[in-house]
Amino acid sequence: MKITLKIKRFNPEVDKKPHWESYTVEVEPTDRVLDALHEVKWTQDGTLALRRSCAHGICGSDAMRINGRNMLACKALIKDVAKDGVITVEPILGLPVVKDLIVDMEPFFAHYRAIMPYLVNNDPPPERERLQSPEDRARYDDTTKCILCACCTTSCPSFWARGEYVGPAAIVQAHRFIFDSRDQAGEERLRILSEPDGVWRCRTVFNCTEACPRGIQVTKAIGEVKEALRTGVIR
Amino acid sequence: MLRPLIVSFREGVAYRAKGNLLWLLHRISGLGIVVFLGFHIFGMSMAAFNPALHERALELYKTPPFAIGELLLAFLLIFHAVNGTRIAILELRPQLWEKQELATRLSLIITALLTAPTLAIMAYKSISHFLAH
Amino acid sequence: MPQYHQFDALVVGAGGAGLMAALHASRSVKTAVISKLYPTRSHTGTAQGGISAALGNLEEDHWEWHAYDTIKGGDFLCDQDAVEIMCREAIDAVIELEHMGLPFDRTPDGRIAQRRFGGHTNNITKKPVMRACHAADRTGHMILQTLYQQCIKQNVTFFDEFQVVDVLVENGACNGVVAVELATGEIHVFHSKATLIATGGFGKMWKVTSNAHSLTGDLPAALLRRGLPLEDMEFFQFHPTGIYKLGILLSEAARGEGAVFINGKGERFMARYMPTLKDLAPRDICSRCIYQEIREGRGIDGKDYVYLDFRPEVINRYFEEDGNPKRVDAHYLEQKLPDIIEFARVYLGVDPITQPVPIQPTAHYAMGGIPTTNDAEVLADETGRIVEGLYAAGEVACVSVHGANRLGTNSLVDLVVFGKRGGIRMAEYAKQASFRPINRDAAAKEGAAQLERIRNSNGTERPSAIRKELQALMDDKVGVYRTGAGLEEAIDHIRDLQARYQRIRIDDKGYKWNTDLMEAWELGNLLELAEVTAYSALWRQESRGAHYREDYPQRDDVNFLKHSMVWKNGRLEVRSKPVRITRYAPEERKY
Amino acid sequence: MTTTTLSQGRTVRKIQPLQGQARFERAMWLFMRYSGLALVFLALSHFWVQHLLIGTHAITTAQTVVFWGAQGQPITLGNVLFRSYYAVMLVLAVVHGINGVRQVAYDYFGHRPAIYKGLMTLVVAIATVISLGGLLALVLGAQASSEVAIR
Ligand SMILES: Cc1cc2nc3c(=O)[nH]c(=O)nc-3n(C[C@H](O)[C@H](O)[C@H](O)COP(=O)(O)OP(=O)(O)OC[C@H]3O[C@@H](n4cnc5c(N)ncnc54)[C@H](O)[C@@H]3O)c2cc1C
Ligand code: HEM
Ligand code: SF4
Ligand code: F3S
Ligand code: FES
Repeated sequence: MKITLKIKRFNPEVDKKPHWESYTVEVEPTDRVLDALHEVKWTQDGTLALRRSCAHGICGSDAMRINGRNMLACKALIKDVAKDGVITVEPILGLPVVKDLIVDMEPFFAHYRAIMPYLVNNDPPPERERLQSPEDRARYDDTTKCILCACCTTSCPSFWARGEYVGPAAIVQAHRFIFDSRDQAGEERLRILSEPDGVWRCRTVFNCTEACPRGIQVTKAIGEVKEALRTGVIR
Repeated sequence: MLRPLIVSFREGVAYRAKGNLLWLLHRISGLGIVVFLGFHIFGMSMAAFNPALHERALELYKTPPFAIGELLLAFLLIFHAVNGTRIAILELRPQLWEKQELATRLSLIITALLTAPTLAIMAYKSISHFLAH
Repeated sequence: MPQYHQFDALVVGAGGAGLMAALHASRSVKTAVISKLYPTRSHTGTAQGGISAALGNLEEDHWEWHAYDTIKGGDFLCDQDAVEIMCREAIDAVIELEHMGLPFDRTPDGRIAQRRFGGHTNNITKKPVMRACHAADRTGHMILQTLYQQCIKQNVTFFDEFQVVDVLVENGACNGVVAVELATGEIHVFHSKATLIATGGFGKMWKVTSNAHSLTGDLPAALLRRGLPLEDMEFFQFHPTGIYKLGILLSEAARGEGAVFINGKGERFMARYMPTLKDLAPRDICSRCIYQEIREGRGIDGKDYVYLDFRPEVINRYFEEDGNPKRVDAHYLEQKLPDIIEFARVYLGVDPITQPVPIQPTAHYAMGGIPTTNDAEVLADETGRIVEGLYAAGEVACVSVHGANRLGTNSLVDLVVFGKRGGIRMAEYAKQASFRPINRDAAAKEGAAQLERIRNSNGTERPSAIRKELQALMDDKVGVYRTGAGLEEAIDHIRDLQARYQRIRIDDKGYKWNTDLMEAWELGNLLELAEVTAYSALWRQESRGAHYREDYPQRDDVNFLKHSMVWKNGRLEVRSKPVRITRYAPEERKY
Repeated sequence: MTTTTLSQGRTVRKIQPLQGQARFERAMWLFMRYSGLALVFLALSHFWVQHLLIGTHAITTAQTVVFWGAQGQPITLGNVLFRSYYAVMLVLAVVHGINGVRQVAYDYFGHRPAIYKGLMTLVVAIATVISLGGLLALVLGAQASSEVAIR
């Protein structure tokens, strides 16, 4: 089928402002939007810049706004998004656009690093594995799936309003450790997250949950962190 | 400096999800009510401190533009109350987080159900007032 | 002006191997990691099924069994001392990962959960053994995340989205690399005492592949240009279960949990070929059996694919037939294989819980690569001479622990074991060595020249067209089945493509985030590696592991129980290197 | 952090109470939810009584003064309850509103501390004056009230 891709383009070496450009490409309905973008890049306009790697929704490179909402281009099928044969593609919102669909991810990763995204356990490690019950393991399973694609954070109006807000992705990562029974720094992470730019800036908007390509219950995870802060108990 | 404002109002509104529109409306309604409340308390307290001023304010309230503003206020207040209740309940009752779609739909329905008769009665009262004078 | 950096140790590539090396090296020397992708985007994150170690958490197991399985799986081309190191150290490596926080699935008593995987057996009963430690079907994701987390904790220095275009190898020693900063297009010279290459696979020369767009073999090609050899390039694994047409991998873990292959006649055909291991036979064998079925007209509807069936009722029926007491249900499968079930749903619109999934073999893993010692030191030739200050680990390296065919889960083991050994070794070296002088400007100029040539090339050929042609050619002629005539044709065709590559033209002449340019440059690397792959395949006149020659269908231990090493100095040259054998004598490979 | 293990294999841990700004943010967050829930009843009932039962057009200054005025009115239970109802609503709504404005201002001007602080000082000052006036009117009434009532 023939579709039209409307892409928001910006070349820092030429343009002052972003502008829209349209391309018509021949694709299969079951193709990914990423395939369509490649078709443009490889046969019509090589200057189109985007990040991508795995092409099946695992590496988290190609978050972008497709028809006005955040998705991974490699996980959005043409047949699901092409309305009247038109697909609009824009960079994700709230991070500085560097070129075309590429944004500067550094502020996003700075928030990630800020919440101590690593296991802290100061006891001397045992000879074999640390034991963990399947129930304790299941407690934080959902948030281990995060691929740091930024779909969630850049769909959050609270983040658009204030880029210093740590954002849902960082909270998801914090959740992964706070509720890991092997970890000992949950309290410190919770303290960081209770600062003005922490979890309290989450307005329970749910855009993040809708945007997460990994199906993580992001708002729920944030809510659980708030609950731990509210009740003083990590459970 | 205004970039965050621009992003959340111009581009954010275009973001295709329900949540951010509700957020924006909740924010606008909250601020709207704050502004109204300021004038309202001030005006009412004038009944005690400066009745003449209070009387002038009441006259003003009875003009058509204010009647329309009042309708808007009613909607904003009801929306803010219902939506705020949804947020508060969801956040205080973790078990319900998975039911957010339903909660959103319910709160919109309740808002509509409460707003419709309220606006109707208020509009009726205003119109009959204007007809009588 | 190029930018200049100096580090004792440099790691190129931030996948499992690179991060493991960086973690260990940075404990004692000043270390930096350079990666063209943001580290968590590395392809290690896509690894699904598991990482094997003879922990024996669920049933009896020994690292010696693991070693034997690996060697047999590799069709006796593995260097056995290296395999023994790997399988022995795998146990500690997995425990180390757990201590770093890796969220493995757990047994009811809280230990690391393990599952079956192709080719991993109890050496006494010959039955599949539970050896693959896993975190659902996202083991690689968890390894990558965990290692990156630890790097953050340890404050390792990262140069993210810097693409290495040249390795400074001179007079038998390596002094660092030249990289381009993708965001600006600026050239950076990294001067180091020790450099470790961990840039992963290069499967993008095939069309149907499980490999990422970024796996283009930049560094092996750079070494080739610098006059260094590559080992065992003819051995490239085709994984039997790629999603039909797309090549996206459905992990062997599916079969570990009981899934079976079904042909057009509804038969579980693997039982016919491999009566003991059946569907859990090693990958090379399964891939060939699938093609055999297809050739004999038993593909689904006579087409070029078969089914992977993991509907619970089907699994349970065959469990019962095999006398396995285990039973599964939909919930259990969703728990154990959530991601691959989702892949089938998203990309095929097929729900594996209620429908069989169309699959076809997919180009998956490079057994060959940069030849190294057991301490990840890069070899300069077949005699064991090493390149001073240069190391390699992970998929890009060839130790060789995988021989002619890698067993499932053994790559992740390889990454962490040899990544760690390499990291420690390079740090030891860097501590006592001093910086060798380099000519920064010349180095930068040479690196930049490669890119400038492409930027300014004013031909008519589109790189994408050449890439497409290469990929189709490789699928066709250098795939699961190979013939001498086909390989010769392939080499001619690749050389033709290389000639056309000299006349390309790109659209983007800019500097900032010029992905057009970088893709074109990467294509050059793929062309070099494709040529080398086809050439070594032509040289090896036998069938062994993943390399199957229809004109030489037998394994030939007399003439070919040896590794190939290819050089490209002007023209291609193959030499050979003996296989190191310790205690497992080559025998016929039956399952 | 103290650790206890529950019987179903789940680990539960207690954390130390928060301090400083973190503690304040948590308190305000909780206050917004609880005051909001209270305001649903207070504000909506007030609104409906005033606008639906009475109607804006029926309100006169005289009535208001009679309604609110302190002098010349008996101190009855009803009177006290009704005044408390308004006092509580007024305090909750004003604090809720100010904190709401604080959050909005912080979102957009948080990265400009000078503007943010200036803005908040202004808002708090205005709100304090107005609501103190409101409370005063509510609790004390005023001299003028009886005169108007008589007229
Ligand atoms: C779909 C799939 C599933 C798999 N499942 C399993 C499994 O279950 N068990 C198992 O054991 N193995 C599995 N494997 C194999 C295994 O995952 C890989 O072999 C392994 O992850 C490779 O890791 P690596 O560290 O060597 O390289 P990668 O993880 O591929 O990392 C390569 C790194 O090099 C960098 N790089 C590349 N080129 C350059 C350059 N020019 N300049 C700078 N940086 C560069 C990249 O940015 C990246 O950081 C699977 C593979 C695939 C594709
Ligand atoms: C009627 C019942 C009310 C309920 C249930 C309610 C509920 C809430 C809740 C839960 C919030 C927090 C939202 C968040 O942090 O995301 C909020 C915010 C707010 N409320 Fe209310 N509220 C009510 C009445 C009022 C009144 C009367 C005012 C005016 C004085 C008001 C002004 C605000 C403001 C300004 C905000 C901040 C908006 C923002 O941060 O975007 N609310 N309300
Ligand atoms: S939580 Fe989901 S959307 Fe957010 S970064 Fe992680 S994977 Fe992406
Ligand atoms: S969209 Fe934002 S406001 Fe909270 S629920 Fe998600 S983080
Ligand atoms: S390309 Fe990897 S997530 Fe889309």
